[in-house]
Amino acid sequence: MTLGAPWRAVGHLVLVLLCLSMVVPLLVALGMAFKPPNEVYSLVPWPQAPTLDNFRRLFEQVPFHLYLWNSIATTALRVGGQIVIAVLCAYAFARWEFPGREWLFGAVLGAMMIPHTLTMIPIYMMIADLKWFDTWRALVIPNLAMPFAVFLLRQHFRSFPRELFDAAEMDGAGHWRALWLVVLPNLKPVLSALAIILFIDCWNEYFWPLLVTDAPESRTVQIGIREFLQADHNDFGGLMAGATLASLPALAVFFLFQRKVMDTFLASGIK
Amino acid sequence: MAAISFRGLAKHFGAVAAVQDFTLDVTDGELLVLVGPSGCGKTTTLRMLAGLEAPTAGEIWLGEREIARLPARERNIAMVFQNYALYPHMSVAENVGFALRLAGMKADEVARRVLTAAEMMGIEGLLARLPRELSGGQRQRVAVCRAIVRDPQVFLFDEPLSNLDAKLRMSARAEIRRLQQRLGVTTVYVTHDQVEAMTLADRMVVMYEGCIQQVGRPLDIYARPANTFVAGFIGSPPLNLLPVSASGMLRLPQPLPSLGAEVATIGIRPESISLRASDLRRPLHFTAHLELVEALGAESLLHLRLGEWPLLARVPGTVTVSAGDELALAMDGSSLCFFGHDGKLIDDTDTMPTHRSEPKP
Amino acid sequence: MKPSVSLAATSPPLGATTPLARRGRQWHLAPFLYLAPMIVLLVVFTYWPLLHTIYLSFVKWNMNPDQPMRWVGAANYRGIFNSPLFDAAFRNTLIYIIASIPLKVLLPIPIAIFVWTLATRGQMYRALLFLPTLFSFTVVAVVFLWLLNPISGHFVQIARLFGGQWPNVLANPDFAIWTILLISTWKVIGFNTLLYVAGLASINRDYVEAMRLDGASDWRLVRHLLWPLLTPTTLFVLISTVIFAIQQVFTPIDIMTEGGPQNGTTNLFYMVYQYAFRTFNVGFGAAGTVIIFAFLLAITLLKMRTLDRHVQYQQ
Amino acid sequence: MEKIRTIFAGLALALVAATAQATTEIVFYHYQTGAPGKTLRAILDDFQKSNPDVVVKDIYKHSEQITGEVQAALAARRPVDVTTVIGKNIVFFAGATPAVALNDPKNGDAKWLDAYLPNFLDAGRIDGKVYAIPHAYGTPQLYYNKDIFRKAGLDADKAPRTWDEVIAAATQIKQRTGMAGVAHLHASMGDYGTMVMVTNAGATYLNKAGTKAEFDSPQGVAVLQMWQDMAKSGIMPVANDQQWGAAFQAGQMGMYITSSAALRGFVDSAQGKFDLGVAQYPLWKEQPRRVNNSGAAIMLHAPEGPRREASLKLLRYLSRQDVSNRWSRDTGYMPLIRNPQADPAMAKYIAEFPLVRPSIAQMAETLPTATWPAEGALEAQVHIKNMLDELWAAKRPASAIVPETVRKVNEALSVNLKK
Repeated sequence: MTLGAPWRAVGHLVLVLLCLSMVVPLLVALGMAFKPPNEVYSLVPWPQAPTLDNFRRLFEQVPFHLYLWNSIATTALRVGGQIVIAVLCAYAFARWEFPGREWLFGAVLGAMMIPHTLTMIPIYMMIADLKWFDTWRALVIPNLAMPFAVFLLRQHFRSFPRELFDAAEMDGAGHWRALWLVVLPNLKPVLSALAIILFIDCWNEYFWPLLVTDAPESRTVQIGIREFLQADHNDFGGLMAGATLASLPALAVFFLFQRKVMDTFLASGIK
Repeated sequence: MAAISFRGLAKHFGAVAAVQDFTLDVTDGELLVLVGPSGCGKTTTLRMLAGLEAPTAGEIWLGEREIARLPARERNIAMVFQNYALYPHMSVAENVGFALRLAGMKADEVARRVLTAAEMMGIEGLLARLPRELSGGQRQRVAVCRAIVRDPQVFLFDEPLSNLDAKLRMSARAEIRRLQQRLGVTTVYVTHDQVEAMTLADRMVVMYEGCIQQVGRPLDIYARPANTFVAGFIGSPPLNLLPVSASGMLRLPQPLPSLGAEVATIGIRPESISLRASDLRRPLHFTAHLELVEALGAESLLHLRLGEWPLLARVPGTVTVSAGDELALAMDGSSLCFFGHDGKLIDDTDTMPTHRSEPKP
Repeated sequence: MKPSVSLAATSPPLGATTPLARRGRQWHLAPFLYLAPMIVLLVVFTYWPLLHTIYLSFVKWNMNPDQPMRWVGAANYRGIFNSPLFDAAFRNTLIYIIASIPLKVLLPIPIAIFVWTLATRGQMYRALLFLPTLFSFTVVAVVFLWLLNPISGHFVQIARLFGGQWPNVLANPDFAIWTILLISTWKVIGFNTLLYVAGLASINRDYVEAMRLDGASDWRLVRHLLWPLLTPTTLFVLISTVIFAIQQVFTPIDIMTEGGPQNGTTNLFYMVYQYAFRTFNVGFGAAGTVIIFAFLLAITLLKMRTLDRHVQYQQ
Repeated sequence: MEKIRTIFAGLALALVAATAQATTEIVFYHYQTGAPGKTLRAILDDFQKSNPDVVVKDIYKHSEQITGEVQAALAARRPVDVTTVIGKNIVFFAGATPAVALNDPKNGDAKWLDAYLPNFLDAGRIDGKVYAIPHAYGTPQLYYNKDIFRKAGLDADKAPRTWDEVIAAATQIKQRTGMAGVAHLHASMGDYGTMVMVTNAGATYLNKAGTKAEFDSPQGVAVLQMWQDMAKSGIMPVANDQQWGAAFQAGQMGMYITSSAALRGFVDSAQGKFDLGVAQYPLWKEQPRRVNNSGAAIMLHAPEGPRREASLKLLRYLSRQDVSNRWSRDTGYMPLIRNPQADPAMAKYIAEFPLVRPSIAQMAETLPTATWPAEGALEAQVHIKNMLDELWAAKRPASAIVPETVRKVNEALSVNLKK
């Protein structure tokens, strides 16, 4: 599909402006990461006397490498688990009629309406009973159920061509192999988008990790960053340096999956 | 290879009966066509045979196995889908070999069989392509190839030609027929296109509203439609159906001789009507008003009006008439069909005052 | 009209039907096995805590394990409803939700379609639009606090350079909520665009070409091909936007306005957070959580009702 | 025989090892990070060196979250021994958590508490019982940009002493340079800022029980009217603490009144950019200065037994003058022990770092933070925050806004009186 030239011009103009509005604030943040303390508050977005001090402080003041490792490992475990569990669940809802289906789906959707931040205290007490503090388990397991991922996937499973399910079944694939060999390979764009969403969500989480981790050895990047934003002791240079470093893995994941999304996007043959 | 036997098969979707009391035997190696308008239950029947739909009641025997409750993969049946259902993310070779791979066959064996099947379908040059890189006709061949590579007991075709253009459809039709004859695999083929059904079938099953209307060899059905539905569905153009009150205008003997039941509807083959001048052998004469002529070259379709009833006649293309004419027509009494008030064929024409031609084979 | 071939030797008795109940057990169990992990996790980590929370909403307890919980009935709910924050929080919650629909649900659609028409060449746009999503909202809020600083902020300085004025948006109770809304839109727009692009990715471009050849206008293409195919994604984005609209603005509210000026930016979620984590009124916090749950459930059910019908129709 | 002897020897060794291992672990919740975090750990390490039977496990929680985290930990019955508690929550914590009264005879001789400046210690005293000792305390003071002063034609070496002088200087800055003149922190929910303002003017912010606001007195209304005028005349652009702090550190604002704890950061950001001046909190109409401390205290939650013993040992250690002064020097928090300059290290530090002098001088004039009761506090603080917003919007005078706010605050707090 190609738009007419005037519309294309308008589209490009709007998008360029929009992208600028995205990039400028982030450049301000990036510039701050390289500024010495006496420049942090200056209006000029780039540093006059660039320094890596903020990054050095990041690793000196907090064990940032440990935080990074914990974040990467728990995020990978969590996102992987979330996707698998949500895929299984959405597949069941999309594929079968069974007694109580609507009711169960309502229960899964309903769980989306419960803000986790506000039910943290009971979960925290559960973690205390389980003695899971300072473990990856505490960071991963309570957050494995992602109702909204089920919702997203069900929408796509439902619009998945029925014939392909049937063909797979005729070819001798049971529901299990049909899922992994036929359905999922064709939903790569959605799965990639979902992976990005879940990654970002997990990577940026702050309250829960702070609540269930006591030792630096089990803490995550966001805690490390927020330590620089503290009443009376704001260290914006350190904050921005941390934010910059913390967004690098996210950036990598995005571009990795972006490729995936793109490949399937061009190769698309369904529908 | 195997024979199939349906016993009292039924499928209900909620309160709606999609298929009712479907009982039928299919012989080994036969090509059976299920034909009927959309929603008649033919596809549901096929899907139950495939194992994609669980029957509400009844049994399906494949050879000596009762398979109605077996999962699809344990039935050894292959199917070609209407939209081909090729896996978009797999190459042609992977698509064709998928079932074999799932069955745990070794890779080189899979490759060998895929190649053999592809050669049979003439698509060996396409094996590395993805489905989206194929034309409609090529996709259809791949779909058939995927079915034959498994060497199944039964082939199922679900309107496999409906997405092709008319020309391609004809050649594909012939090819499927040849292939089936060569492989000799019992085949059930679903279509809504009666021409396709007629040309392909060893036997065909006409379905309507979930019930079998008639089963038989195509020409038998054509000649003796079991009821007004079949009569109106089969043939191109189909049988003219006129109420018995038109018999006067047709100059039929008054009253109609007793046929063992009271006649409600009279069926007239369009090709059994001819211009009186050109065919004096036909004993029944009447006149009708010509409203429209459709000249198809070898033949012409005459849209006639007989009093208040429309009537279609098929005559050789050499006939020269023009709309508005009042035509004197002749027809052969032996080709008339009579249907009772229940719509069923009154299967006795001996009393008609005419010589009878031998039933066509 | 009898079948021409008889299979008398092997054929089963006519009319022998098998009741449905004989269908294999595993057939029935499979969906539940697939559902099990999700359901178990939700029961343990969402619904049980919710029940606990509902219980806490009827008691007075300060989290001191040595002090008994005192049953106070609906007193906590009365307290919340009478709170000076409630009216403003409720009104703002509606604003956050309603205004989010054009900004976060609809706006990304034309962007996604435009980017989609560019195919690979749109990649740069998508990457740039997505950048804000990668940064934690804390950092984003801090940066915007800087940009909007009425004394030394970039906006005010640039306006001054051109002899103009920059309104002190965060100090104005009418503007502040829109500022927060725009910032949260800024944060998620790329994200939602990506979702739509993923939805569009499943559209076969051949169809588009075919429609083109049929002489369909851009508008018809969008209306009759793209939009119907986007409805499942739209429904998803809509529901999740509605549900997360008030949680999502938590960080900017907390860092930029603390709910002010004059309660102009607070919402139910922030109010409940303040009760539960700032003044440790467990009962009020729990009651507020239950209210939010009921509120979201109500609008979602309402939306689902009308929209599901619409989507079905479209499909 | 040989074997048995070896076994016995081994057992004996194990026994010795076991007694040596009989240490007590105590858990210390705090929100110190960065340089103050390092200092805290160093002090704890030194304490462990002199008390090898005690291990202090320090747990960092963010200053915004620490109160909730400690509550949650207590509710989940996790070990909590020593906790850092934000000043305004002391009363709430004393009532709602199993906090230990430090001067309870059960906890031994309470003389060590007398080392603290009595006005600081009072912040933790409820009905004669001391529940909290001063820890990370700050006092509000005036920071000013000497370069801007000079540019505006003001004497950069003579900081404004009273509010009248502050307003005059700010007006002159605004007129001569076009820059923002002055701002006064409001802190979370406007609570602390309002408290300091009205208390210094001679009004009572909250009564001692924390159940009644009383700043609708003439002094209270007058000083809040001044705050409104600051916004109205444009010498104080309406913003929040973060923005004012950023503007001041960017060299765009003449004066900023905020906590002494911000000194280190301001010195760093002024480095090579502008000349930073520090002065005491401005006087109101020549009345004696009365400002409330900001920051956090330490409370004791350890259960009776070895953990309580060990925790008390730690608290006593922290109250030693040299330790307290080291804490102050390395973090920028106020020195908390009487007569800090008697310590030569402290005297030297003050001599070498003149900017710290105003806060030292102001120590004696610092009052305990007003603390909020358990219920109605959020509603009351919301009313106060809304009052500030409305004052600065300047649609009605303070005389209309303040009494109305006080009435609403008291209505919200009245739940505490019914009991």
